[in-house]
Amino acid sequence: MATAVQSVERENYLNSNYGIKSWLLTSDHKRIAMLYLISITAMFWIGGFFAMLIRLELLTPAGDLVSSDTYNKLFTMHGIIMVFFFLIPSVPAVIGNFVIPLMIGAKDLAFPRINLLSWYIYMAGAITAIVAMVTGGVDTGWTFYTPFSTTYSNTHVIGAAIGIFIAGFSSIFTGLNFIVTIHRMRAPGMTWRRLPLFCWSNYAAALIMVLGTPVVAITLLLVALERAFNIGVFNPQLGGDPLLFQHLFWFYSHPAVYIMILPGMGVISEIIACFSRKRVFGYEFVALASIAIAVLGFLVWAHHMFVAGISVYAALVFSLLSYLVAIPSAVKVFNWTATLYKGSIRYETPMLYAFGFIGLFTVGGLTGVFLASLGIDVHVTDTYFVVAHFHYVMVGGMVMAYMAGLHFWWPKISGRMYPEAWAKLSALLVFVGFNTTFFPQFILGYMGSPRRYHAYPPEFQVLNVLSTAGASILAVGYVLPMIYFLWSLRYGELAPPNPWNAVGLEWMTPSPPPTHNFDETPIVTWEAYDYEHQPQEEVSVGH
Amino acid sequence: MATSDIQVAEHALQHHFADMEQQQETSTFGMWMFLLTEIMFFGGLFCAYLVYRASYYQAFVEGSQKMNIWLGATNTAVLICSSLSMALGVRAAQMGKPKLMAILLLITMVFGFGFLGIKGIEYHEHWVHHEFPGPNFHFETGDPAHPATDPQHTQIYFSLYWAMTGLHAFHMIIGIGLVLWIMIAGLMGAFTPSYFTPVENVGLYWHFVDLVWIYLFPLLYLISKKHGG
Amino acid sequence: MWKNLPLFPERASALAWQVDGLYFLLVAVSAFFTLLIFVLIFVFAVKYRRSVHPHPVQIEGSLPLELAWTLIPLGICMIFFAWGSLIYFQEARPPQGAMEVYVVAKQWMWKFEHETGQREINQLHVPLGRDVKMIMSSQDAIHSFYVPAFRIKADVLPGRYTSTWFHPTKVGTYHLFCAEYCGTDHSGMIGQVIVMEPYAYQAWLSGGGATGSLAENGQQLFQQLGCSTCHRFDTQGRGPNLTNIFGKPVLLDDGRTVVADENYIRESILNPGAKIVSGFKPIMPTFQGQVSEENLMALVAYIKSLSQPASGPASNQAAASVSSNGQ
Amino acid sequence: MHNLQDRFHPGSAQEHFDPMSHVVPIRMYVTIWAALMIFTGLTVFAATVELHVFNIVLALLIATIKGTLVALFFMHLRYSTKLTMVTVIAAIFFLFILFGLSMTDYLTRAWLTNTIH
Ligand code: HEA
Ligand code: HEA
Ligand code: HEC
Ligand code: CUA
Ligand SMILES: [Cu+2]
Repeated sequence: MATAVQSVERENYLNSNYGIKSWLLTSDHKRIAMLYLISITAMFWIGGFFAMLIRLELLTPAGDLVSSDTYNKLFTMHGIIMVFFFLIPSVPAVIGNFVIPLMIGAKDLAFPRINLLSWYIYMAGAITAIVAMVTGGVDTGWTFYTPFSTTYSNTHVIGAAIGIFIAGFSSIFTGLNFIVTIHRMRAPGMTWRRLPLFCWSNYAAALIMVLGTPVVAITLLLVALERAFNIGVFNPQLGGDPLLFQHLFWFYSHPAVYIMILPGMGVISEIIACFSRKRVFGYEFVALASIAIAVLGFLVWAHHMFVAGISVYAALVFSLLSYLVAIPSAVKVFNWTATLYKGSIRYETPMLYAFGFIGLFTVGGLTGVFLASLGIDVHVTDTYFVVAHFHYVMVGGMVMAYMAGLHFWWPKISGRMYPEAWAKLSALLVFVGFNTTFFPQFILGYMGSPRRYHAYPPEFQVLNVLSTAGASILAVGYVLPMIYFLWSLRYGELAPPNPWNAVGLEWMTPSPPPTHNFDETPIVTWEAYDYEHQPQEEVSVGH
Repeated sequence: MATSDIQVAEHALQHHFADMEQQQETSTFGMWMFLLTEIMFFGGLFCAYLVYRASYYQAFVEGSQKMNIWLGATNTAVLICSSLSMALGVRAAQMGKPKLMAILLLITMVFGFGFLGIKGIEYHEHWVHHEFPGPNFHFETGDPAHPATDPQHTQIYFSLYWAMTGLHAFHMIIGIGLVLWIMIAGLMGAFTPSYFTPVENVGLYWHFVDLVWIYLFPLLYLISKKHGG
Repeated sequence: MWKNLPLFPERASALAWQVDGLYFLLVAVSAFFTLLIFVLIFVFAVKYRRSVHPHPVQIEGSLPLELAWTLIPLGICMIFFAWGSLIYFQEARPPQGAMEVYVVAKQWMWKFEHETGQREINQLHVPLGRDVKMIMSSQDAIHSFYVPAFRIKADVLPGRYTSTWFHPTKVGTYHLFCAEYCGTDHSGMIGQVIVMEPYAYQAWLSGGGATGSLAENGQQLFQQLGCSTCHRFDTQGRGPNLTNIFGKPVLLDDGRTVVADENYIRESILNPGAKIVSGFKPIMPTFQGQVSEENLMALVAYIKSLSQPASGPASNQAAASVSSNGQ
Repeated sequence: MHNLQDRFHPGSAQEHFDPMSHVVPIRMYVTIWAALMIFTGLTVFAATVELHVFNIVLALLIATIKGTLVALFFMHLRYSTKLTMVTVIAAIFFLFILFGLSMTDYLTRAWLTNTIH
């Protein structure tokens, strides 16, 4: 820890200037990342709070805690907030914003002011949605299916739809910025084959953001228009086809689930390599798998509509294509596992989360394979099986990866170390709590318990109680990091530039980095994850 | 390159780029990425159009016969002319002639307003004939021998017509604003032959909006001249 | 204890076995891969921990391995795909001669109408061992007809018919759920499917409640609404003769041919202009807003009964009564 | 600085940077403009002739030619980098995925009833 002391006094992005204005008008990607960090954390608490109310309601079969209308609003707002305002911006807008320019040796993203604009747009969307929620809420489900959303719901659908519409542009601009940055701003020698896998996977996610988000934006706009002026585009009473809405919605929202996992996969690649001190096994395949997922992800959307009344032949095609998109994910999982082989493994908190990610994503992904099978999906669609599937990939996958990444880059971001023992405890709580919450839901789902049910038949109670119990453990697991991260800002040990002895340009600059990232533009002469030539730190047996 | 040129260029170089070339290529690429998102944005509407037209062709034919082809064609021509003046305006910027550029951009804006004016006349026509979707929608072919076969789906045609042309018109309005902005900036000497990226990007945007109309025109106005029935 | 904590749904249809079979296969394969990954991670993490294995061995990658873990999962997936699709196609094609039940879903109840005219709400009685086909439509939002014990589900859409079918194999009372979110009381839109021995079912049928078969009702409506003024049972009418059109291809004015299924008849009544029969003028008025969803179903059932008498005694009867009434 | 740049943009290094290099003669712009006007007339005319399905085919063909002209010349696509080309192609590709896969549903919905009976 000899190097630790020098980093405090140095001018860095945090202390370069002070005052609220210097933050709200910044165009520094690192500060913008912090703005996102604060806002999406707030959204996560709101969404999590709704989740806890959902779980409490489901303790008993009768709908006794809240009214059915309230319940419907709860899961709708939980879904909307978690998906559009937390998970989609989570890894890209916070961690990606912070580390991508550092990783490629750039001074900033290609369009710093657009980056700031993205955050403002995000805030505008979030506030619009929250206002819609506070003034009455929405009860359409996060999927806004017509004609319920356009004709029968009497809640603030337009407000919520416009909120998401606005936030969509934030996502579009972030994606655009990432793509242009990764194409145009790489430091000398940082070829595509030397690009960290985190950049590859964010690049792939950004492709989806720019290609898919505009479609859902226009679709939600049509819903708002149809609702406001009673024009007929999707309304069956006016001759429209409600399934067209579903097609357009899922054209974005299926690929969007890969926006919600690809950046997380990137985090895992970095961490696995670092803590086993090895180049990621099959680097090219992992990189290409990201692109393959992004492209193939656009071909499978109607697997959400197998019982919706689409043509059976179309269902066949979409089922087949859904299997194809599962393969590149499998490739990644196997390559991560192979990376561990003959590595030199340390169990720091980020690595524990990464192990958790691989395991839970595998379960979540494989149950996605169940759903892609037509015969099975007919039985389990719209049941808790689906709920369990997507929480496994989204919470067990992406939220785990986000936590992993936060811990991994926290020393770089804050210049302080987090308390390792507490962090390990919370990782364990999250893992145990998560499985207790969501594994029972697979069983519930196959038994036929429908989702979005405020009250349910009594024979499903035991499993529901288990699930609620798990959710409480999970909540503790999430509250802990919140506390110790804040604590560490003040009391944490000072972080050296490269606490994990990792390879990567972001570790070659001080912690926290100076405003312009690098004193001079680095020139890259080594391959990605070149742990072979990275001097080894002395083995600390303590871990 | 005159020295003042270089000064402007130096001034315009943002800190995080290595040089003007990187900056210029980056922002042009960014603009094209943005246009890609615009294509997908309109794409959702085109997809809806395709689906309904494939299913309710006759209703769409009857709806499109309410379009004033001559106004539509004139508007197409107006837009093409505006594209020409825009292209020439970018060229003037490229050659370092800010006055000429301003004049050409002014012409572009005039065409832009012309387009919106004509579109407004058309909108008015449809409005008074109740060809606006919603509770007041009412559709008649105007030919007693051939009553409307499927007014319900003709309404969908009109919904899409208003949505697509409305979104397009909205883009035009933004486009005019952007042209005005670079015109003023140009007159104030913001651009030089080595730095005119904003002009170029606004030009790209303008041409893109023109390009969308090139498809809207045949799809909405020219479905079939044959009379319904 | 297991009474309060069932872990597996009941199996009460011919199809349930097939779905479960595929499910077990999927569970087995998934368990295998999950365990494989967990065990490998665990073993590597312990065996190569920093304290005992301080010097990692750099390995670039391996093409054969990459191919193996691309192609093997792909192969396995193709089995899932094929099997799943086979089941799906069975679900999509109701067998000939199935007993038909008409379903109207609305916020928040299920209305059933048997061919014989019995109506029920949130309860459906069916005989053991018969194929039962549901012809369903919604009056408002989208709902979904879901009977876990039969492993079937189908969305019920406004503005159009969808269908599903089952073959009950076990007497009992089973959950019926609405599985597509449809508003406030979505979770209250539940009911029961009661599978009875055939004799018990007959007894239930004769227990009354029926006011003429569905087709008979349809026939009355056909008169009342004035359909019969144009649609006659000869070639003189201003509209086509509707005898024997169901299930047959219809040549349209614009040269296309469509098969006259339930959805076609429905559209012909509500939106006659959308598809004009070749050789006729588009003079038929729309009946949108004039016939309720139930009456529409009666009309459809009646027009169907004018065609092949294949679907059981009920429609036989109807067809017979029509021919005597027809002149 | 320049040398550095050249090394990390190997693609763009060959053509030396010169913003004046895309100045297109006015004649070219006017020719394209004239072509666009003629095609507009043509498409209006084509609509008045009954060609059945080919009406739409022809209309879209003409629109595509016009669009291509605008993109290639007015938007300078012809003179721009490969990356820009790829961007445009990607947009069209994904647009067609949206259209094509949606239509697999709409165009085959009737098949099942057609085969049952
Ligand atoms: C992060 C988000 C995320 C991710 C990554 C995925 C990944 C996948 N999803 Fe999931 N999904 C959702 C989020 C996500 N999903 C959401 C939110 C919904 C519900 C929306 C709603 O209705 O509200 C949903 C719903 C959903 C459905 C519709 C269910 C229904 O409503 O009826 C389907 C159907 O095919 C599906 C399939 C898949 C598949 C095949 C994958 C694949 O990509 C998974 C690939 C991964 C693996 C396969 C695991 C690793 C592989 C191995 C360890 C090797 C062995 C592999 C084999 C032998 C195959 N998902
Ligand atoms: C990113 C996505 C994301 C995330 C992170 C989560 C997180 C969680 N979700 Fe969510 N969920 C969705 C996305 C997500 N969900 C979506 C898209 C739906 C579908 C919506 C729809 O049907 O339209 C859904 C639906 C859904 C349902 C089904 C509702 C239904 O169909 O009726 C349930 C039920 O258990 C559930 C539970 C949970 C739980 C327990 C968590 C936990 O992981 C949450 C953990 C977080 C916290 C617990 C917050 C931290 C702690 C506190 C706030 C302290 C406690 C404080 C107080 C009590 C004051 N979710
Ligand atoms: C004013 C006359 C008229 C009335 C009243 C009328 N129809 Fe029709 N119907 C027609 C004509 C003409 C056609 C053929 C042209 C078309 O398809 O629209 C037709 C077609 C149909 C078809 C499609 C037949 C085929 O061969 O494919 C059905 C089904 C039908 N009508 C049912 C009904 C029903 C049910 C009613 C009453 C609720 C009704 N019609 C009332 C004139 C009428
Ligand atoms: Cu009806 Cu849910
Ligand atoms: Cu999906």
